[in-house]
Amino acid sequence: DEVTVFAAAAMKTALDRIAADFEAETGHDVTLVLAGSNLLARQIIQGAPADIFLSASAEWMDVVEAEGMIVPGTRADLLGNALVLVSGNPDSQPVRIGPRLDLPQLLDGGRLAMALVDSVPAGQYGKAALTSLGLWDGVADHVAQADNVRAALALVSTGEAPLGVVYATDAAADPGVSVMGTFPADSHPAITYPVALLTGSDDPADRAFLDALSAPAAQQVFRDQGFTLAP
Amino acid sequence: MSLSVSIAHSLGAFRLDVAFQAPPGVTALFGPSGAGKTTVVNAVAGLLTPDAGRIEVDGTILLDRRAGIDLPPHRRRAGYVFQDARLFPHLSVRQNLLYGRWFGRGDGPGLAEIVDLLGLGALLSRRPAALSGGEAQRVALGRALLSRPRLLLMDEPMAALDRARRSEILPWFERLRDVTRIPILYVSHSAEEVARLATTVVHLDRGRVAAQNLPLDKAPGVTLRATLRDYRANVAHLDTPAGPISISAHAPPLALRLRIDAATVLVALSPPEGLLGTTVIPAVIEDVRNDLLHLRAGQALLLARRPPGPLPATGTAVHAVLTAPPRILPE
Amino acid sequence: MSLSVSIAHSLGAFRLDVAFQAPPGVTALFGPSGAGKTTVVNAVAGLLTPDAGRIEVDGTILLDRRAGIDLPPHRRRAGYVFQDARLFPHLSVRQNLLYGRWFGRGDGPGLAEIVDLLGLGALLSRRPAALSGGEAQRVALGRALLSRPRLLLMDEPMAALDRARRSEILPWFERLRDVTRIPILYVSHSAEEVARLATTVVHLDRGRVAAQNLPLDKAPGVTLRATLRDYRANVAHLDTPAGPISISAHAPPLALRLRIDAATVLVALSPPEGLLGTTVIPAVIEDVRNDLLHLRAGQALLLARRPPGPLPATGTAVHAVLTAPPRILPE
Amino acid sequence: MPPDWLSPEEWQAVALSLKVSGWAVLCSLPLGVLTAHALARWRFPGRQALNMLVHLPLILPPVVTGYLLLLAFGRQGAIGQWLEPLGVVFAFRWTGAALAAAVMAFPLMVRAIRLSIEAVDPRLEQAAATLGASRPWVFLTVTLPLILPGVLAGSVLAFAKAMGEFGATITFVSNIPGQTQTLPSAIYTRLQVPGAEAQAGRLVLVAIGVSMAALLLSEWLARAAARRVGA
Amino acid sequence: MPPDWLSPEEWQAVALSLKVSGWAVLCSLPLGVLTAHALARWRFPGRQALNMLVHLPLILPPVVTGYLLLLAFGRQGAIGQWLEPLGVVFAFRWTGAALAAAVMAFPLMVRAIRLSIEAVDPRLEQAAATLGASRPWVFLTVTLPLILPGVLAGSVLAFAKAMGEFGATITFVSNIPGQTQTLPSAIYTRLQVPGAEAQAGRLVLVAIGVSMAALLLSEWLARAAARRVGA
Ligand SMILES: Nc1ncnc2c1ncn2[C@@H]1O[C@H](COP(=O)(O)OP(=O)(O)OP(=O)(O)O)[C@@H](O)[C@H]1O
Ligand SMILES: Nc1ncnc2c1ncn2[C@@H]1O[C@H](COP(=O)(O)OP(=O)(O)OP(=O)(O)O)[C@@H](O)[C@H]1O
Ligand code: MOO
Ligand SMILES: [Mg+2]
Ligand SMILES: [Mg+2]
Repeated sequence: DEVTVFAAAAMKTALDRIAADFEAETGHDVTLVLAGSNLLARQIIQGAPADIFLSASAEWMDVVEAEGMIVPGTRADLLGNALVLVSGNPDSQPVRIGPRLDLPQLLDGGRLAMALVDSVPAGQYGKAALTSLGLWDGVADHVAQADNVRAALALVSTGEAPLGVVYATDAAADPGVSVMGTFPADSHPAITYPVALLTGSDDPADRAFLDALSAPAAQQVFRDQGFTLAP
Repeated sequence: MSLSVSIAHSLGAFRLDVAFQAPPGVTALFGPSGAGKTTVVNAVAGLLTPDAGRIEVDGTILLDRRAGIDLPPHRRRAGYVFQDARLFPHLSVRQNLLYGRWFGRGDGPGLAEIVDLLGLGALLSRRPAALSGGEAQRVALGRALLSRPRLLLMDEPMAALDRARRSEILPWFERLRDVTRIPILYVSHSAEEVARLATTVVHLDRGRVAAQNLPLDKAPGVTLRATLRDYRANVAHLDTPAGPISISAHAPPLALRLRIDAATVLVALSPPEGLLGTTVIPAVIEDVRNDLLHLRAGQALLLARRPPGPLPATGTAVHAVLTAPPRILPE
Repeated sequence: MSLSVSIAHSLGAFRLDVAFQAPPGVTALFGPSGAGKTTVVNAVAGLLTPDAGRIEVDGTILLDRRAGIDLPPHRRRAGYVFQDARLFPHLSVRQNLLYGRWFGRGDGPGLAEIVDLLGLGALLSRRPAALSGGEAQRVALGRALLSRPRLLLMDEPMAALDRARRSEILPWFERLRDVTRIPILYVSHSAEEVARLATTVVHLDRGRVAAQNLPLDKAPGVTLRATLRDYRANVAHLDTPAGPISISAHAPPLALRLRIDAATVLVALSPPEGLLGTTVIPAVIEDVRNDLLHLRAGQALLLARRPPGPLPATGTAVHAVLTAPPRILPE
Repeated sequence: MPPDWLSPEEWQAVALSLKVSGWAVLCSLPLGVLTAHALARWRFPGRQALNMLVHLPLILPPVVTGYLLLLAFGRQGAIGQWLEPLGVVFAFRWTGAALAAAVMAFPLMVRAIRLSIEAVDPRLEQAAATLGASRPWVFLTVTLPLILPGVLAGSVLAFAKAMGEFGATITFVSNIPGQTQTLPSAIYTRLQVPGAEAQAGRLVLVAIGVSMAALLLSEWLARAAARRVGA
Repeated sequence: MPPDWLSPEEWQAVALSLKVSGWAVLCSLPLGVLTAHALARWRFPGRQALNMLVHLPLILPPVVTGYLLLLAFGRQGAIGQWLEPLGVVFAFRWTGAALAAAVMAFPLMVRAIRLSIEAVDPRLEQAAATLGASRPWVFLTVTLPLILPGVLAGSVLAFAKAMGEFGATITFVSNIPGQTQTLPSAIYTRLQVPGAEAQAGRLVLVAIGVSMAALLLSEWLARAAARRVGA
């Protein structure tokens, strides 16, 4: 049987592996459709042939749920993530991220790369964290907003921006940047990756893959990529 | 078949306002550069819709502004040879020639005949860009003829042709005129061409018809009506208001107008004798105007060029010597 | 100043291989459609690089394939009047006329003079699209003349002009030829134009020079050398190999060649008397060929058209009557 | 190029992009020629509105165009709901990708063709009319052959654009491997996860190669057409 | 249109887009004309390579173009590092947005101009040469005036594309309100969050309005130029 998974693009590496294992085990076919969560959510609402939605933001899962397109009781927070401060300079010293962090001095006139702070989840979390730490006002004018985390990361790894705020998972995978510190988990709303089965997709294969996503083997793959497991 | 044109049109400061009838045969549009000849021809072809007027060919109304009739060009069946050749650059000479055939009906000359007449044999597979100016114009001529039009429009079709080619094509036009009897509107600057071809001459000047059916060319001369008295041994003996005139002809001429150019008339004080191939007509000097002698001969007036040197007084009896046979004009 | 051309070039199956010298004055390129006239002119202008050859104007080498010299068109200073007018559509008539001035050096006629000569006054602010065929050609003519060239190339410059305009412009060309002494290469189909203008005639046929400096036009006739014996009261008395001939002239003619067209020669058996404005020359019928009578007159040969009717035997003494004054050709 | 240079999924994306772009160009060409002719030669009310409509996909951010397509041609869309009973479905199908590519490429195609039409000497069309050709015949036998270089230029521009089109496509038909994952979507997906840049680079090379071939072919055809006219 | 119909930040985005697109077109126009002329009329080795290079931004997904721009013109980029000491900085500046827009619009501009050049009758250029005009003069006094409609068409196409360009711009210079946040970035941002569609719609209308004005202006200018030639 076919399982079509609409998933946030950043999860590609992990999902590729999990899907391959699942196919080998069950003989089902898994199709991974990867794009921005907002885009996928809108398409699901417009009738896209998706069985499972794995979103990088609770907000967009809420929208899908509000449209009544989620099989009740199947939504769960699958994963979590952490927010880190990265630098393009390999020799940069680790810092403690807290209210006393002198970000402007670290930036030294450069830009702080983030995802879009009002619309893309990673940016929203980052802004929330900086705000709660009282750092936002000091850097607001120096933020360069990319349209997604990867683009923000690219700004740092190409040396365009000295520092960036990105997910731990992305930072870990990019050899061009080094992590200077992790934002305290309580400085921003919990970063969650909700998953749900979509209405009209209630066949056994779909449920099997949904279950496989939270099976220990899959969890190990996610952990290898730097995700935390949802509480 | 005949063509009747009556149109008015404004182009910038230029005002065209002409009306004329073109009987079967060749109607020459004659006049100085900028007189409006091309504009008239365009209106007949339907490429220009005049501000007002009416155009009719042989009972078919092509245009009647008042009645709201304006036949599109492709339904007028007017074969048009343009002042510039306007060949289709993407088609070979052969395809250009046959273009009108895709749409044309009716009878007409065949490709082989036209190719032969216009000497296009070696050019058939060429593109227009590889033709000389005269070659291009000949192809344009052939293309129009092959489209089997019910009306031919020719805007200086032979200006780019050399004399040899012209004199080859002229007789063929004459035949076309006499055989097919489709009206031909012919713009030309060559008095010779017009004299030979035209049944009717419409003189245009600054957008008006200055004269119609008047002397054929700007070269001075007169036209006489003539009646055939006798035809023997290839010589036609004609009676004219100026007296009897004999001309050689391959067949008894049916046409009954003679054109005598002033340039072909000499004036002799005594009857000249032994002048081979001339016709001598007794006359009286009536006037000298514009370098021309006006001679009264019988009931007719003849014109001769003013000779250099002193002239006899008006009233002197002289002899008009026609140094070339008069041309026969179609009626 | 003079022009020397010697080029070979292939265009498809057409092979051009010509060499000629053009002395100061007007060199007419004469020949049937497709003979290669435009190709030669293009090569001189630099618009076409011939496969081989050499072109030189007055000591300046424009082209020498062997030496690798090929002056670009804009450095040849060859004023070119094209077979098609090729006016710049985005410029007004005035701007077209003055175009060459932006680059031209040297002296030459002024705008006012050219506008006047060519009757362009009313057209100056028009766009080329609003001109008639003849008007456009006149502007092209003016544009080339105003570019102050050291060499004029004219490809049928007057084909689109009416007779009146032509005869207005011709004398001006004559003056241009006589006054400026820049070489003019002149392509024309009009024997009359060529006869009047040309210093040298180069006959082209199928890509070769068929003849140079030979009789000026296809109209049969002869050319006689003449010497001025006397000039009085606007009449020039000339000695020619055919005997004395008098012609009227506004000034003592310097040129010493006379052109006598066969069409202007009548044959009389007895000396005609009282024929006003004619010249009578005693002659002997020598031959009848191609509808032409060959007449021996003094040491010269004259040609006359064969009159209709029976002819006297060859050897008969007759009188050649020149019905029009011979034309004076420039030497 | 060894076949395992790209994964089967990637080869699929290449093949799909070729199919999508090819059909997009082929199907929109007649409409493009007609529109260009109308804009160049006809005078009718609403001409400027049509002109605007044609240019719209150029002006709008591609995502907006994609979203509008989704709203119009989605299964629940204003037009889509009427087409679905007829068996014509665009949403989340390769046909939709072709539609998106065609729409995005349309302004380029129309402009190129329109410029060519405006350059055709109307006196040649007049000559054809006097020889008996009605308007459609004049167009077919004179105008069309003379604008061939422009039609070619328009087609190759449109093809190149279709090969590169991403924003509208992923928004309209999502990013379903084997069905709607075109070459640009595949490249995008690989750019979203760390470490896949090399893979993305390979796909970029393939994209360049394909379009280069199309470009060379069109130049060659245009030259052949010009030779036919010029000599 | 009341001034509070859009927020000040949005008005800024509109103004910035106009500035960016205007400069992008103005500055790339001379190079566009030159390139078009070279492609249309010159024969030189590497002509096809140049042709390909010009088309590249069309073929590549915009994100890739943006990334390549970053690598080339970034502060540490291959070209950027040489320009920085000269005071020419693109990164995070509106100039960078203009560069991205110019690059993305370049193929459209060049194609339109090239088609016009190819339609110019070379016999007119020959006539100019015989009247003493050297190659550059022929170009300036004959070719250029005759291709004005094509230059206009190319400019308006390029302007429209620049107004709509998003992917390459945000990747290259990111999204800094007031400095690099163009209209499409603003629209994109608003499409990322649920419920801001109305706001995005308003911005879309502004984008359409601006481009419509540009389009009408160009049509009017082209008609004026044609009138000059035609009558
Ligand atoms: N590209 C070409 N390929 C083959 N033949 C060509 C090409 N261009 C010209 N020709 C031939 O070259 C010959 C010379 O052409 P050219 O234009 O010089 O003639 P022309 O003497 O000026 O004739 P016209 O009086 O008709 O203008 C013609 O026979 C023509 O058919
Ligand atoms: N668009 C226009 N605006 C103003 N005047 C025009 C326009 N088009 C043509 N004319 C004028 O109309 C007159 C008639 O032009 P037309 O082409 O009919 O002349 P023609 O008799 O064919 O001359 P030619 O023998 O030189 O070809 C000319 O004086 C010309 O200047
Ligand atoms: O118009 Mo785009 O920027 O290729 O999706
Ligand atoms: Mg005319
Ligand atoms: Mg010629």
